[in-house]
Amino acid sequence: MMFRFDSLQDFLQMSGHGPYVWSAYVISIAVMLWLVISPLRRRRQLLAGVLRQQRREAMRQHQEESADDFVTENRK
Amino acid sequence: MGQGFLAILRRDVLLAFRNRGEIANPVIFFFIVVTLIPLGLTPEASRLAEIAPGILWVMALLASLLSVEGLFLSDYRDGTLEQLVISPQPLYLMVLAKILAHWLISGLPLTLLAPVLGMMLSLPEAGYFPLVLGLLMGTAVLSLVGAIGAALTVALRKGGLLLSLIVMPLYMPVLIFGSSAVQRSVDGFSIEGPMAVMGALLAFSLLISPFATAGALRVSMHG
Amino acid sequence: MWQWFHRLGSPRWFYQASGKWLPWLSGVAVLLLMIGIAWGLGFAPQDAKQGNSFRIIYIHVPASFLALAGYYVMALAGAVGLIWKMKLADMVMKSAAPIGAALTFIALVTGAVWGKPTWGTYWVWDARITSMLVLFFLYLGVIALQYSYSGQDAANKASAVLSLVGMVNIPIIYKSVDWWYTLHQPATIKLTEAPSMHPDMFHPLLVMILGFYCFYAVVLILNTRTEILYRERRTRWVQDMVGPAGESGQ
Amino acid sequence: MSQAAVLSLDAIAFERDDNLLFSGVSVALEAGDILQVEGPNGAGKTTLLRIIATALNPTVGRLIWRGEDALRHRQTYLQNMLFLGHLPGLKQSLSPVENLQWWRRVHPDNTSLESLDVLARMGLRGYEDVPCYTLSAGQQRRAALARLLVTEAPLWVLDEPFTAIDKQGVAELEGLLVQHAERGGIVILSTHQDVGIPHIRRLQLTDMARVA
Repeated sequence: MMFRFDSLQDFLQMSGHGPYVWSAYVISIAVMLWLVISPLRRRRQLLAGVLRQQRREAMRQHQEESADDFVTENRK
Repeated sequence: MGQGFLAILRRDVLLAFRNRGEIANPVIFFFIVVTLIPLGLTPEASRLAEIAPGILWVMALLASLLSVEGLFLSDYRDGTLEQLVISPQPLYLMVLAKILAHWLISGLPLTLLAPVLGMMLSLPEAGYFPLVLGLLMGTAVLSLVGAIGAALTVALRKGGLLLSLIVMPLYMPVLIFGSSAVQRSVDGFSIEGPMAVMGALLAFSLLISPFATAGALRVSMHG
Repeated sequence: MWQWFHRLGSPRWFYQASGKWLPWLSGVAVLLLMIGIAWGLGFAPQDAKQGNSFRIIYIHVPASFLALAGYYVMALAGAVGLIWKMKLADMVMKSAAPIGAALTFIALVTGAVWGKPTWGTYWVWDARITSMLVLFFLYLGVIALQYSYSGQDAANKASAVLSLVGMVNIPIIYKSVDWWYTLHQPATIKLTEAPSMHPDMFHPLLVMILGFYCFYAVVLILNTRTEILYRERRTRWVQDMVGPAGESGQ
Repeated sequence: MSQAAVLSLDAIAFERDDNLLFSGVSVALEAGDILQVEGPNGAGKTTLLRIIATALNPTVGRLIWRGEDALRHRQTYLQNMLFLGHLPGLKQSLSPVENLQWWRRVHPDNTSLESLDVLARMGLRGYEDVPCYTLSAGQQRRAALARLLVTEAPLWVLDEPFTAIDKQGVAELEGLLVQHAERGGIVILSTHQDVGIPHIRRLQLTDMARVA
């Protein structure tokens, strides 16, 4: 089990087949990374959306309560 | 048990003859595209003969695909499909009746027209029998498999393109064995092999397709 | 807040369970892939005829394996969803479709790039690559059907039916393509037969295949978890998770 | 007299993509009952009727026909049920007679009445052999309603049966429904007009179903 290439340069060249081998690997790894990243990104957007919605509802309830206080004070 | 089957079969054939235009569509399409081939490629008989089996089969397949889209569409639009889905008669039998009616209306005429077009493409003598026999069984398989795609896309607005995308991979084995049967016969080999496989494909889809189509129809109705 | 009623295989249980051992699995997957790629690229001997371009096999073959296995995972998840009406199974099917399509795409691209040095052209109607192309169409059909239905439940049922029909047809398609491609090159390895490759070449391939299986599991779980969050975003446990008390971890 | 309920809906709910149309719909219907499903547009009247007709599966809840789950014994339930949906269910290029003929074989348990007489009684005398696309909407609805005269199914599920029917036709149809109920049948219908049928039961579909 030994390193099959003399130098880094030779490793990149791979006796002429380098571009094909490396392009195949790069494309494949890019697609695989996308498969990992896209769900994580979608998850972050989703959770942010839920948080925003929670805040909106909390704010609306807050407004309703303050509106009720306003009404009750006038009636006194 | 079989009452529903015969009723739907008679109804659909009667319907087809009522609006005759629909029957002509696949046949005219088949006729047009095959006449385009020599114009597009070459009038030379020997070269046409080489590609005749493949061309005839591909065009027959496309003609069948064209006509299978309307299999459930009119029933879905006028509410009769709903009556079929909730009828006490077994749904897969009535679906089989509709597919058989569709085959009689589209598959059979295509098969009968094929030898005429074969002559136009100077198909060698040995090719005609396997062409007709292969198409006879093959168009039936195309109708059966196409029915699954038609049932899945009946409730969709623009289901046409999706239908061809769905059924294309499933049509492929029929095309391979159909056209290779003709090719082998032209080259002088025996055609038992591909024909046997075509028969097996027919038996297999006769068994699977009505149930899958019935399931797909129930899914589309709930959509 | 609507409290939805959920059938067996509650997505929430799956979310929490997978949350615990997902990091371990992804660690193993990354490790296997790193070793496999380094081994295949740098340490494995080159092929006598094809030279170094042979090293593409370490991505092409595992991707083809997983592309096919992924279709069966999708179809079986669809079947479970269809028969037992399990929401979780529907979500697994919905996530498995794009992953399978992506892996098939990788197999096709690597096959085409590999074809250039060995056969001189990018696209060769080789039996395996043609079957891979048809498998890609099968995946596209399921994904297209999934997104053309407005109703979520109908979309799941329809794509489950289609993937089942596809699954039944895959052996037929593969055999007919092989038969069509009469002079095809036999597949380099069959797990049952002895590998026709030199062991030094074969071992990295085995590591890569294992790595790809782990990678597939990790990605499938990741996508399914996101799908669960999407489908359950209005339930209490998701709200709590996001809300002030929620833990923000994996 | 609390006879055993012939048909009962047990906590039926329907949810389409995370929005709940209705839930908790429970009704017990005995022989002779006529139930009117009311509610504003979009409350899910048609959806509920399609669930009762098994054309649509409920998200939650069960349909019990004579003590058994209708979906598990779909065959027997469908033999006893007739459904007329929003759409007439007629092939437009076939005549009313031809339409009735194929329908009678798809729902085989029906009386031996002649199709022509039945259509005549429905006021389609002279129009029996004309393609349906030449008929008016009201006539098409009558051609579809002709099935009520031939069927022997005890349970009728009718979605807006009165649409496009003239005043005289509505009276006839109401008489038909009452007659069917008196013979021990059950009718479930949805309509916007107020129905002139005595002691009709009503199911109000708003967000939470309440049986009046």
